[in-house]
Amino acid sequence: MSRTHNLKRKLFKFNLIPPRKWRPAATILMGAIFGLGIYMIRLSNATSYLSDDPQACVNCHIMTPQYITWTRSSHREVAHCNDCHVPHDNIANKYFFKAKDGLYHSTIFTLRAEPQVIRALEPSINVIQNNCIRCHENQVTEAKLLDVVENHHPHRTDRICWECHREVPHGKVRSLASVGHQIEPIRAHAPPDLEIIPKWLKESMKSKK
Amino acid sequence: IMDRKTEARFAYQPKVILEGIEPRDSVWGLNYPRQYQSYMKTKDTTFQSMYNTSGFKDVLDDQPELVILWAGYAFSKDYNHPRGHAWAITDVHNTLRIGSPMEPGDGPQPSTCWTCKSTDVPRLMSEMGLTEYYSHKLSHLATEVINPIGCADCHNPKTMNLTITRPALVEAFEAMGKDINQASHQQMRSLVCAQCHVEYYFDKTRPGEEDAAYLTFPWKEGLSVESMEKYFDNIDFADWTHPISKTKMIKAQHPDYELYEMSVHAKRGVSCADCHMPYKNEGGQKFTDHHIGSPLSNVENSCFVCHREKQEDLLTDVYERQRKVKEGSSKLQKLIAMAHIEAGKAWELGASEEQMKSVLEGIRHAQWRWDFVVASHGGAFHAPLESSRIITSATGIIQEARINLTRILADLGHNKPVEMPDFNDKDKLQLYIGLDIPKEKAAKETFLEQVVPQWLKEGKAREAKKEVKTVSSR
Amino acid sequence: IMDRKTEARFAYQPKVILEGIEPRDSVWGLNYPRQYQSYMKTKDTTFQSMYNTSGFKDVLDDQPELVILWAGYAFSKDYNHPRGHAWAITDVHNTLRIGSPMEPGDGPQPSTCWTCKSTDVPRLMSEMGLTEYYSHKLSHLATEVINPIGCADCHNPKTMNLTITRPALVEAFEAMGKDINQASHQQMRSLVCAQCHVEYYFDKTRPGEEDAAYLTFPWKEGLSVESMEKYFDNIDFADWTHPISKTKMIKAQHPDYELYEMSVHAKRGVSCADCHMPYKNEGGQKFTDHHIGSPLSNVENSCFVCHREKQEDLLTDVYERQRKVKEGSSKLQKLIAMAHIEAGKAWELGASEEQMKSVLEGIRHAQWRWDFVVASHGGAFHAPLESSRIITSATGIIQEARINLTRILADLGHNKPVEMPDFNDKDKLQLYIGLDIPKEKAAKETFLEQVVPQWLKEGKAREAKKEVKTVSSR
Ligand code: HEC
Ligand code: HEC
Ligand code: HEC
Ligand code: HEC
Ligand code: HEC
Ligand code: HEC
Ligand code: HEC
Ligand code: HEC
Ligand code: HEC
Ligand code: HEC
Ligand code: HEC
Ligand code: HEC
Ligand code: HEC
Ligand code: HEC
Ligand SMILES: [Ca+2]
Ligand SMILES: [Ca+2]
Repeated sequence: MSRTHNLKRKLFKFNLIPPRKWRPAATILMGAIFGLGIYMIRLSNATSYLSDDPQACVNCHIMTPQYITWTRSSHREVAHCNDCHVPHDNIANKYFFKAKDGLYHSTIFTLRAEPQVIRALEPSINVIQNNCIRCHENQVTEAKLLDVVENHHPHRTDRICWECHREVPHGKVRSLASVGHQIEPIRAHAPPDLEIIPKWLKESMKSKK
Repeated sequence: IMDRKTEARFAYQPKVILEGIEPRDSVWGLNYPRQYQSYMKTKDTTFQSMYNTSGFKDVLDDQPELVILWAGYAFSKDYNHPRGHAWAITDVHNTLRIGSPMEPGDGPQPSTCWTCKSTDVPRLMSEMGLTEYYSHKLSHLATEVINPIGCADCHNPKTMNLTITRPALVEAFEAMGKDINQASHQQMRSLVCAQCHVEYYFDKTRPGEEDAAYLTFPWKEGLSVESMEKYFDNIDFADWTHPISKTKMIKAQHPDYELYEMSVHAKRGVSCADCHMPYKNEGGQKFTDHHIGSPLSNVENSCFVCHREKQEDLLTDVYERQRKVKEGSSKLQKLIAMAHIEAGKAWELGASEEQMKSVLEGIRHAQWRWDFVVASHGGAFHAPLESSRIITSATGIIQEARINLTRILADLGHNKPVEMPDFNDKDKLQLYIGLDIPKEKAAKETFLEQVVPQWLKEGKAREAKKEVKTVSSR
Repeated sequence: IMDRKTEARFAYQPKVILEGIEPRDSVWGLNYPRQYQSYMKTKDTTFQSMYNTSGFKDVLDDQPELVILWAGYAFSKDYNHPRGHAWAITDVHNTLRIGSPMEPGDGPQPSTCWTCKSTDVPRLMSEMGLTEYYSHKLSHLATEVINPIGCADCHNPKTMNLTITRPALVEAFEAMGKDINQASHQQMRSLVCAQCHVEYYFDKTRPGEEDAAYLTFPWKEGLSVESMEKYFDNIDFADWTHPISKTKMIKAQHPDYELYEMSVHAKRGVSCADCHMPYKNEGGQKFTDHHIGSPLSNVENSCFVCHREKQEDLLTDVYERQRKVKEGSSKLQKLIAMAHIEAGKAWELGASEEQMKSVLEGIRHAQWRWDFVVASHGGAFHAPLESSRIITSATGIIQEARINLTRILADLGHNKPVEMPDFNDKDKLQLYIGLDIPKEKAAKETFLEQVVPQWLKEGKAREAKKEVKTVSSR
């Protein structure tokens, strides 16, 4: 109990360390994680965390509100989690950020140290903001489109996008308690025989009487 | 990790255990009060938009010429705009289309009619077997079918996952060489609706099941209006023969899913539930709004998710599209009505089968195409261009038929416009085609007073015996 | 980013001073090389999409029945798909529609034809005055008009702001009770195109200006096809009388702006330039791509700004809409061709004016509506539903006319289909309507060899006298 408490304190400290200094620490922790064994990796679907599948994120119940809100958003068909939450300026940065982030999240999660209401942290705010701009650059920067939205230009340069676009993509209300059932079957831990047609119907269709 | 995953799915304490096929929404509602309460709002019939309505408008009164189009078929007696799911059973009882069956086995309609009206249907199908279920009269099963469309139609009671409970959809996918089990969650958010909001017919030719009115979706050749037309032509199918023009007709019923699939929204991955069941925020809780009805009563939750336009602009978007499509279809239905009567005149004057062959084919195809667009109440907005394309083709076809008819009539000595009845009076038109509506209405009244209450009483008594298991408190 | 924007506008030191109306793009190009170089690419005719093309496809060869529709009018001789702006002058020289005017004053077409073809036009208008400019033959001004559409048509040389240089557009706004000076920048990005890509006619009835073919846009009653039809009916206008059916016809020319205005893109504030002149990034410089042509050659810069879909999906979006609209219009144009010939037969057999009145009105309106949709080369994508709606209405109208014709013909003893020429052979159809195309082509050849080079030579000599002021280096 006290051991875990210590570790949590350390991690908490890590988090206060400026991002640049993360690199060596992250590298060491990476090694430690590998040591935890195949079972652990399988169970937590750690490998899927490196993929671009949004379902990877809902491995943690705690991501469920974000997942649910995103599936009800205008971005569902056009932007997956990683399109917003991972840097897209270069490949190395992308995976470094992912590894760092993934490690941090999974540790907090396993330790049950997560807050009721998660917030995006400063480094990740930058990442997200850059991604908004990455996709919407033309809409928000082109002289000709400035006309469509009054004052879009001055506004968007000194604020973050979702100060105004508060519904994009998670909506305003998204605490763990605010969203109800996640009824979409999560592939990672759904029974393999999960099927859309109920058993009684399959049987009636077969038996033909 | 294992533990916490399951937690995510069952954030609420269930109050009752849902066992087998539970047809009563009120029981499900104990576990899921928000969804239940919003679903109960489908009873509300007050919302009115420009063309559609949840107010159960009498379509025949509004567009009396339809009486001619459907002469000889039950739709010429009574046809209404739909209203909420909660009314599904009541509206079947009320409609003149089912007659007034005083005894089990009476009445014109088969048990198959119930298929899209009630959560009792999956229960009955599982108890009786499919063919048996399809092989009765509607009146035979009337005490069994008392709960309107509800939770059990779309949800797996254990996981609450979306599920398909109607075999016709599964079989239609099979006929197209597809496996519905491969459907993604997003597709399921439309496919649950596609169990009912689709074109269908009763197949009475299945080998060994000839007594059944087997519910079938004619999708084998594809979902387009031409593909289904080809399907019906290939099997030489007719819902009925038109008594005036002698055409072998095909009735199109609400192909909302099929037309929707041709739309840009569908192409972009938008599902029915995105608009008709948007996510809603109530008291800090988010849930899927089960008040299924016109999204126009709720633009902020439905359209605004993707379109940050003025509400006014989104409303006019819908109305403009509906207006443009209806301009064509309203014109067209009058032309088709005239064609039936002109054909009737030609027969009267002694036209030959040979002469009339291509005319009748024209009427068959034009009315089928017209109906496809019009019976899909959402189609004019869901897929405006595809709707309009179909209307254009049907307009060409019916007028070609009328050109032929003009020539045939001239041949038979009648080289002038055929006299038409008054297309603006439903009552007169129903008389014109030989219906005695006052009589049918009187019978209906007796039936609704004497028979229906009895059906419901018996049904409720049966249900009362079924126990509801509550979850013991921890 | 702010920086970038100003960079785009003022990245270049002006090299020359643009004075008065400078018709030569090459001079403007010294100051704005990127815009100039991209504009010069409008010469490129290699891009091909599904239906439209910058390759100058011969439309009559592709759809020979149009020869019948336009019989008696120059379009039956020659009509091509458009190509880039750089070709505007060349294509006027080349077309059989202007004949082969060997001397100034020869030929069928008025000077007004030049209005939408050249930067010399604003110059001439300012020099000659409007009425005078409109009062000549095309051949009179042929040595004056040698530069195709270019910078001076859309830009104020001092500020480079967008500007309107064609009076017809200003007058059309006035007629509608609107002031074009109130147009926003975003609207200007469409209105510069609306100077030319619009329906027009030549008004020869202006009091005191009866000698002029005064370029006029028929927008007084509104921009819809019905409003303009009403406008033309009110003033009893006809472009020509059809020699076969004797119908007083209205020709619709490229109402791209008007149809576009009925679209969802227009409603959302998207302008022509957003798609046809997207921003482009070249060597770190952003500028407006002046290679005006099909946006499909450039989906990444045009559509992607607003739609992050697969390129493939955006292409098929366009093609699907075009296919659905063209399905209806292709059918329709054959029906109209038949109506002309059937009406011809009726006259031949002695039909009376009285009998034919409503038939001719039907043909007039149906062909006008058809042409409105088809002449707008972008319309099938710009406003697919409005296009389809118009096609539906025209299909109804022409078939009604043909029903009447069938009855008239039967009355005159001809109760069977009228014999039709081969609709698949342009040459035969041109012969059928009495054209001697080989002769016209031969004359054209002589004209292009002997006259046109002379026109251009004179024009260039005149221009060479005009000095270009360079900016002294700083
Ligand atoms: C279109 C961009 C976008 C996509 C796609 C996206 N997010 Fe977000 N996400 C954001 C923004 C913006 C915030 C910050 C919201 C705020 O601070 O108000 C955020 C915040 C978060 C947070 C912090 C908690 C919170 O709610 O503020 C989590 C966790 C998160 N997202 C997870 C996810 C997951 C999981 C997915 C995929 C299922 C996803 N995101 C998809 C933009 C996106
Ligand atoms: C192993 C469990 C787990 C997985 C898988 C997971 N997360 Fe998290 N995530 C957490 C926890 C725990 C927190 C809370 C951290 C805190 O606020 O202290 C969190 C916080 C966040 C935040 C807000 C903090 C920040 O960095 O700005 C974002 C954004 C986020 N997650 C995105 C994602 C995305 C995107 C994915 C999938 C690619 C994902 N998460 C997968 C457990 C997880
Ligand atoms: C991977 C690309 C991508 C990223 C990243 C992205 N978007 Fe979008 N966004 C899109 C596309 C594509 C659409 C258009 C969706 C449609 O057609 O309805 C869109 C639509 C929008 C809209 C209009 C619809 C609405 O919901 O109001 C807004 C506003 C918007 N995005 C803001 C943002 C913001 C803010 C961010 C960052 C938090 C962001 N986007 C990140 C691709 C992206
Ligand atoms: C001060 C408020 C504000 C900020 C900050 C802001 N926007 Fe906007 N944005 C608006 C308003 C207002 C509109 C127009 C209304 C609408 O469409 O939601 C708009 C419209 C848009 C649209 C077009 C939406 C559509 O429906 O087509 C996009 C995309 C967009 N913004 C993206 C961004 C991005 C990316 C950022 C950050 C770089 C950003 N915005 C920052 C206020 C803001
Ligand atoms: C079991 C069959 C069935 C299913 C499943 C079903 N419907 Fe219905 N639906 C009906 C019937 C029957 C009516 C007409 C009821 C009446 O008028 O009595 C109806 C009516 C409607 C109406 C008209 C409501 C009004 O107020 O005018 C809408 C909209 C609608 N359904 C949409 C949907 C959507 C969206 C789904 C899927 C999420 C769906 N339906 C699933 C059978 C079904
Ligand atoms: C494949 C599913 C399906 C079958 C089978 C079916 N219906 Fe329906 N029914 C619907 C749907 C969906 C609606 C709502 C349609 C709309 O949008 O108008 C509806 C609406 C109705 C209504 C309310 C509208 C009105 O006209 O009053 C009645 C009554 C009705 N059906 C009776 C019947 C009868 C009788 C039969 C058998 C002949 C039948 N239904 C077979 C799906 C079905
Ligand atoms: C016509 C189909 C249909 C019917 C009937 C229906 N549902 Fe749903 N239900 C849906 C759809 C679609 C969703 C959204 C699923 C998703 O996006 O994951 C949903 C979601 C839910 C959820 C998940 C939580 C949420 O709010 O998204 C619950 C719980 C639920 N429904 C309960 C019920 C109950 C209780 C009833 C009966 C009173 C009912 N449903 C009737 C189609 C239906
Ligand atoms: C889940 C997202 C989503 C929802 C909800 C949604 N739309 Fe759309 N809508 C789209 C997309 C995506 C397009 C296609 C245009 C594009 O690619 O940007 C579109 C296109 C349109 C168009 C242009 C198509 C046409 O036929 O001209 C209209 C109009 C429109 N939507 C109106 C509405 C209205 C009204 C509602 C609510 C009843 C609505 N939409 C709900 C995503 C959505
Ligand atoms: C993009 C939003 C959107 C999507 C997606 C959508 N609809 Fe609709 N639907 C509408 C609108 C808007 C109307 C017109 C409502 C009105 O006129 O009041 C409508 C009308 C209807 C109606 C007629 C309701 C009445 O009272 O007449 C039915 C039935 C319907 N839709 C069913 C469906 C089905 C089934 C699907 C999926 C296959 C679907 N809709 C997908 C927006 C949508
Ligand atoms: C001064 C008259 C004029 C103006 C202004 C004008 N156009 Fe044109 N445009 C023409 C003519 C004439 C042609 C046909 C040239 C030919 O085929 O010889 C043409 C051809 C085109 C073509 C076909 C090109 C191809 O490769 O197939 C497009 C697209 C086009 N214009 C778009 C526009 C747009 C967009 C604008 C405004 C930004 C515009 N035009 C402004 C007269 C004009
Ligand atoms: C109001 C502007 C306007 C006027 C006046 C005008 N044109 Fe055009 N012209 C255009 C536009 C715009 C196009 C490209 C149209 C398209 O999309 O097909 C065009 C295309 C052409 C073409 C190339 C296509 C072809 O058929 O070969 C020729 C030649 C032509 N016009 C000749 C003429 C002649 C001759 C006249 C006078 C009778 C004339 N134009 C009057 C605007 C105009
Ligand atoms: C058919 C109309 C048209 C013609 C011809 C035309 N332009 Fe433009 N031009 C535009 C439009 C539209 C814009 C975009 C203006 C805006 O949004 O502010 C533009 C923008 C520009 C700009 C501003 C910088 C930029 O790239 O956005 C320059 C400089 C320019 N044009 C130069 C020229 C030159 C030089 C020529 C002749 C070679 C020319 N234009 C011909 C319509 C035209
Ligand atoms: C400046 C923004 C912008 C540009 C550029 C743009 N669009 Fe759109 N498009 C829209 C908007 C806004 C809508 C309306 C839907 C909505 O409200 O989200 C729309 C709707 C559509 C639709 C649905 C309408 C219909 O007729 O069904 C299609 C398809 C489409 N666009 C294709 C394209 C293609 C292809 C291009 C490039 C040639 C393009 N768009 C360029 C903004 C744009
Ligand atoms: C939303 C994007 C968009 C807008 C806005 C738009 N167009 Fe287009 N336009 C297209 C597309 C796509 C085509 C079809 C090109 C093809 O088939 O290759 C087209 C075709 C054309 C054509 C026919 C070109 C040819 O070679 O046949 C003309 C002319 C044209 N547009 C002019 C205009 C004018 C004038 C406006 C404004 C009034 C305008 N367009 C607005 C996308 C657009
Ligand atoms: Ca049917
Ligand atoms: Ca004209």
